[in-house]
Amino acid sequence: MIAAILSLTVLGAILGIALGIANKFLKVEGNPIVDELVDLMPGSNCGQCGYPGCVGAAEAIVAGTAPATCCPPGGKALVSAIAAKLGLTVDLSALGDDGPKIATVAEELCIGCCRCARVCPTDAILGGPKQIHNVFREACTGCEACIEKCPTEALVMKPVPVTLQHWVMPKPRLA
Amino acid sequence: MNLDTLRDKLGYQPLLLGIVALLASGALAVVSDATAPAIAAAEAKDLRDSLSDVLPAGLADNDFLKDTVELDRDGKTVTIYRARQGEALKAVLFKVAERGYSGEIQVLMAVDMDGRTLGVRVLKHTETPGLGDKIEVKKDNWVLSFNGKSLLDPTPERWGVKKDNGVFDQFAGATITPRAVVKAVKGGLEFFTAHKAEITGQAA
Amino acid sequence: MTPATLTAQTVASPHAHGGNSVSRTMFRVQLALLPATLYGFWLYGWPAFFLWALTILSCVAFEVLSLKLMGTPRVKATLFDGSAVLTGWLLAMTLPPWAPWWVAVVGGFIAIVIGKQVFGGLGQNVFNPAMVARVALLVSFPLPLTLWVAPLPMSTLPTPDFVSSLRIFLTSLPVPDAMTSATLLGHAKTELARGIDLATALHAGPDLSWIGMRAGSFGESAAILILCGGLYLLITRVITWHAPLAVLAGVAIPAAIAHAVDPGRFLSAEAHLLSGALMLGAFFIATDYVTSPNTTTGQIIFGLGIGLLTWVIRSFGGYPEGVAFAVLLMNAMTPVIDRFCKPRILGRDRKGKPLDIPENA
Amino acid sequence: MGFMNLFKHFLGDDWGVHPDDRKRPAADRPLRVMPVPEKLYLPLQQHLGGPARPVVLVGQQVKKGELIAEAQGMISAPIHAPTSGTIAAVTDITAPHPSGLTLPAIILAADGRDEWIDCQGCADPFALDPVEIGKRVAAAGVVGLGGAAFPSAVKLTGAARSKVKTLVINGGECEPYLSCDDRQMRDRAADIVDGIRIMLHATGAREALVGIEDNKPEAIAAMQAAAAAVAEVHIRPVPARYPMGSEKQLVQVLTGKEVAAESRTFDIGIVVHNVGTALAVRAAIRDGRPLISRVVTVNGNCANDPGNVEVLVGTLAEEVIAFAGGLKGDGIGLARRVMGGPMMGMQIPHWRVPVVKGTSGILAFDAQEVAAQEPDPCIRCGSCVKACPMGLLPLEMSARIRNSAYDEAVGIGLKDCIACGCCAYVCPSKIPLVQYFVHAKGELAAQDRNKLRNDATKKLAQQRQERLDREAREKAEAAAKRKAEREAAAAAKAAAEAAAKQATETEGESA
Amino acid sequence: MSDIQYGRIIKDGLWEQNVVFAQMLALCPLMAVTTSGTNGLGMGLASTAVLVCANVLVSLIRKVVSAQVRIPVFIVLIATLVTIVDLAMNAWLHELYKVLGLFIALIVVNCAILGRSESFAVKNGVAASAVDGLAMGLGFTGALVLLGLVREFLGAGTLFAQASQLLGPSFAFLEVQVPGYGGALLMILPPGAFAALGFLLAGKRIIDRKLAEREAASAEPAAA
Repeated sequence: MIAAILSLTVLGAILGIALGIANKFLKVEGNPIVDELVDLMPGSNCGQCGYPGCVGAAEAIVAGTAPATCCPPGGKALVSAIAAKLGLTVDLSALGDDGPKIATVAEELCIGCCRCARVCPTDAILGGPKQIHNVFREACTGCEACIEKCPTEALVMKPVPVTLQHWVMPKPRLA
Repeated sequence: MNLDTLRDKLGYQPLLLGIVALLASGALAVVSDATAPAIAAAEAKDLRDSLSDVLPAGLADNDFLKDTVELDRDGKTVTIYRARQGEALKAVLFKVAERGYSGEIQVLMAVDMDGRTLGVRVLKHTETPGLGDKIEVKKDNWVLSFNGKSLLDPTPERWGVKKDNGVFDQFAGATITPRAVVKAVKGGLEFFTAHKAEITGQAA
Repeated sequence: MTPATLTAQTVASPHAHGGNSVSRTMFRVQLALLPATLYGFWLYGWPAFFLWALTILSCVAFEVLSLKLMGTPRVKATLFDGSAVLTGWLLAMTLPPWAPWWVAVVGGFIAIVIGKQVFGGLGQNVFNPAMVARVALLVSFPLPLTLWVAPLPMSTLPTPDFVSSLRIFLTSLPVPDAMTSATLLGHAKTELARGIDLATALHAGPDLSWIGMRAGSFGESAAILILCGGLYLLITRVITWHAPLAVLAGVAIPAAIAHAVDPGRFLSAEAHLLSGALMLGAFFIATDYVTSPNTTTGQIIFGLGIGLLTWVIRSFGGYPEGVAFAVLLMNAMTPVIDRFCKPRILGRDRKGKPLDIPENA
Repeated sequence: MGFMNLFKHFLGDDWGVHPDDRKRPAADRPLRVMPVPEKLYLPLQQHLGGPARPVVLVGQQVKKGELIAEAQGMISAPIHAPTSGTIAAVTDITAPHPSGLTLPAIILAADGRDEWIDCQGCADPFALDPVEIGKRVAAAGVVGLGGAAFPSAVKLTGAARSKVKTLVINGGECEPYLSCDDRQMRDRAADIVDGIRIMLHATGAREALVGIEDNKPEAIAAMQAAAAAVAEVHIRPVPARYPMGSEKQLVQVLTGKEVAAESRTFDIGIVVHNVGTALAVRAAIRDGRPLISRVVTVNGNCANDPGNVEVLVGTLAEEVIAFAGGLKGDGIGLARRVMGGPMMGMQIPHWRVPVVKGTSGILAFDAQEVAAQEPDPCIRCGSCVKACPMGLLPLEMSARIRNSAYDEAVGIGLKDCIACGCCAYVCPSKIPLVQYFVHAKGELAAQDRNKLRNDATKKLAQQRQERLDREAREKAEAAAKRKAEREAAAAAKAAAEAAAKQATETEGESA
Repeated sequence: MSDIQYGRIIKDGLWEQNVVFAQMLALCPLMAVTTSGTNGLGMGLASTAVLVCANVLVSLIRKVVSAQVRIPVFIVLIATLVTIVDLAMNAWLHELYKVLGLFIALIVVNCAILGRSESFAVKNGVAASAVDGLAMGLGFTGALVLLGLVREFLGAGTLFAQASQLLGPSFAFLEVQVPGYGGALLMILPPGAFAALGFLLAGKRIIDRKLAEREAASAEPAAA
């Protein structure tokens, strides 16, 4: 009986040492999943999510304090990618997303004030003072940061036009 | 003392696990000690109950659990319990086993000194429920049909199920199970006949 | 015209179709089953017909019920693809000819609801529904499922007329002993278990017959007619030869070897080939599209597996017949076989690496 | 299905499909030449690669064969005026594409005179340097006429560079309904053989193998007669089986060599060209004429008078059909409009779509021909696996794409799919397999584009941050500098004052 | 820890987070034991006892246990508890032990118990953990009994066979035998357990959906 008690106790102590050592030496620093999410995100640090940049949002999503749907420029595609990565179920229908949008300048309204160009996180708006501005379609991430800065409402979000190069054959309807 | 800082210290883990193991094994030791006599008593009662199941009431007045002899049968030790009335040996009880449809069937049988079965019970089996489990006395009276049978009654070629021209019934849909039990009982009787001298202790 | 209105109806190539369809395939299989079925009616009389009709009917009924419960919009289209009828038909072929009515109904439920719809309906089931039902029935109700009636033209008793047939079918009264008979496999198993040599046992036992003059399931008896149906399917390209031939070989080869070694213990290859559900299994069950591998190599492995397992179960197992168990076991292996037997992609080696470019081409 | 096919089926050597070829009677009707239409619509991208850039202005007069748009980039082709006339507009028109989207095009109003510019022909092409031939072919805007429209000059010069030994000429024309190559081989066999010889010269190949499906006996006979005197050109009948005209399959049947995945025929010393391309190369070299017309098959149950028509590139399909006899009952019963063949061609939304360089057929199908039906669930019959000429598992790929597991589909061979349509053709459940694959390929390309875009965005954001930091730093530095200057000035001033004070003090002291 | 909603915990244990029907845990004892309603009941009650004790103990020591060794500690605790229950039953409830004996040891590997320790007891107070253990245990018992009854009824045509052996002779009235029905043996065999569990799971989902619909329907006029 004594032998049984002793052996179990010693076994427990030895296993405890092993676990303690394992914990010391096999610790994983940082959270690799955050880096993976950052890779998925638009990366413009536009701040619409309310977190300090895309890294902040990724950390918040992993921690569970922010919903996967918090990134408007990422749209539906980003939400489903995040959901797949984290194994979440997200109600996509609630997300009023009708495809990616970009900012466009209504040339007759633009007064060339340069305010929009100053806030654009990707320098996608081009134009000097007193000149009509233009948006680089390829550089705009659709973050909408410029929209409220425009004094004349010359900037509007419009869906990205579908071209032959960007067209994708629709998925067949499910049988 | 701050537990939070202490918990991550290297020495804390073996200490904690060691204490838990100590407490657990200690508790088990206490409980085991406390229950051992009760368990032994209950198990002895079980065995006595099942033995007296096959033994007709009033046949024995000794504590046949204590009056045993151990014999070797095909490399396995068989414990034989002897029931006596006064000094006269009235019956012996022992277990036999046979492969059934799915695994071993353990049969307990009581044999009187003339080589007649006094009773047969299936102790343990893994036969298909609802099909082969009619060998249990709880489910069916079938095992009672062995009562009073001996190696000469019926004759050896009639020691089988009806399908094999024997005298014992088989159940619908299952032939293998009753066949195994019949074989076990027959084997038990043969074993008894072969070792009668040793069992009764006359050889010794 | 705006692009939006145009993109609504985009259709990819090809703009032509070979004309094959699910219902045509199912119809051809049923056509191939017809000769053996009609012959079965003649052998076993009206009860066999009732069993056949009710099995199919209950399969179709459970199919409709499941589709309705699941709210599938395409009830009619799914129903008329003929797959439920075929499942019921195949199941009926493997049942004892005089099985009572409730066997047909319970069988239909197991085949369609548990064997097929629970997995997601046509094309999604892992196991052959008819075989699932056959095995479930056999395990659940061993008694009525192992009661074989001798073919009537062979029996001494007169053929039951329509009314008494209906009574046999609906009341599940025990069949008179004079009409029952053991199957060859069952007889061999019982005698072997008693320790009687096969050579002696088969003297008194049932004969082998290419034309079904022996006890057995209602649709399996006439090996020759099943074979004809199978050949029809081969010629119309509904099936390929790989799986059936592999099944037959898988049984015949080990059987022939074992029989040569110990004829007193093992049945001959011929006895195995002409017994039980082997022919039906080889041509109609092992070739089931849904539950068999996609590639020809896979089908050969699958068929050999069924054959070998059938022989093992028949020779060493608890049940006298093993085709249904063997099919289910190999069905479970199908995804694995499919994973490892892939066709070689043109321009790549078997592992999927691009071929080496020859130096001096 | 002949007996041989059944035998092959039993052996398992059964890739591809044997569709009813429906080539006759259209193939047997003589070639008709369509007159110049009023207006020609010339999309700037009629070929694989970068779109051409217009070099004409609206209102400018051009002559037949004049360059109106130049090639842009390494892989591209120029476009020439198919007739003389005035440039009416440069605008967007409906593209010959299943999406029904628009693409930019030059619209040319014909003046009816059909005046050629001066063509610089060459009497003896074999005296020309192969590189020069390549340049002339490129300048003539010749692209592969089999359907893919890959710029031919790129292939010719590439073949010469990689020391190709065998030139395979694709006369397979395995697509049902189409007979434009068949017709040209019957009518212009000598010219084709001449074109092949020029190509042999240009590529440096030693021999040319012309593969022609055995369902075109007349074409085989004509070509054999024309090539009888040319030792290095061999006419090789091949069994009629779709997709025999696919590059990798034809090369394997003709030479027994297998083109490795992710590489090209060059790597095994072979280059493949279409018979129509041979004619276009001949015209470009011998006559100096650019590619401005092609032969198109008009066919389908709805076509009144099926046959082959030689039309100018840029002619609307509508006008081609009208010239070729119109539609039965003015299009009643028309179920689908297709450009190209039935197996790989594309559905077009209406007939006002121009014929481009790669257009091989204009097909008007009735409902019975397209056999469009609601798809049934997959029954895993494996027909598609047997039919796939590439050895893929279409049913497995489509199941994965259905669940949007595109990467898994790539893992089991999606990238090797040639979209030939055999799988969908044989599928008893009528599952639009090719549509799944095309969708997945598009989706993957879109994902790649998105990734590139994301990376670019990150770079932009980073650059902006650096710029802002730099500006802030410069500002701070400037401020610091100014401050330092100010302080220095103040210190100097103070020092001067102190000095002055001291001076006065000392003066006073000394005084 | 004052805002613990006991109603919530009980509802979770019995239905929403039911060990079997929602979490799909403890399937091994589930399949092995549920050949009859009686077996299911016995196993369920024994598991409940262990579950409550384990939850209470884990909750008591939760502040002392460090993350690195918590799993071995919990396992040792649970194994000890089960062994004590096993010994005690063998000694003092011998008749019951004869029915359930084989299955008691199985409770050690019942992942539901470690699961509750890990997910609930280690984060909550003693009282809440005890309630959670009880609710989860009763939910588990309910599932076992239900599955046992279904299998028993379909497979053997009886209900609560041998209940009097477990609960005492006064419960003999529970034992029901369907006359004239031999039973489908498959349901008693392991495949039958899977099939029956599958249908019960489907049933729970249907009920949940109906409940959600009713909730939505009753919530709508309130919102409007």
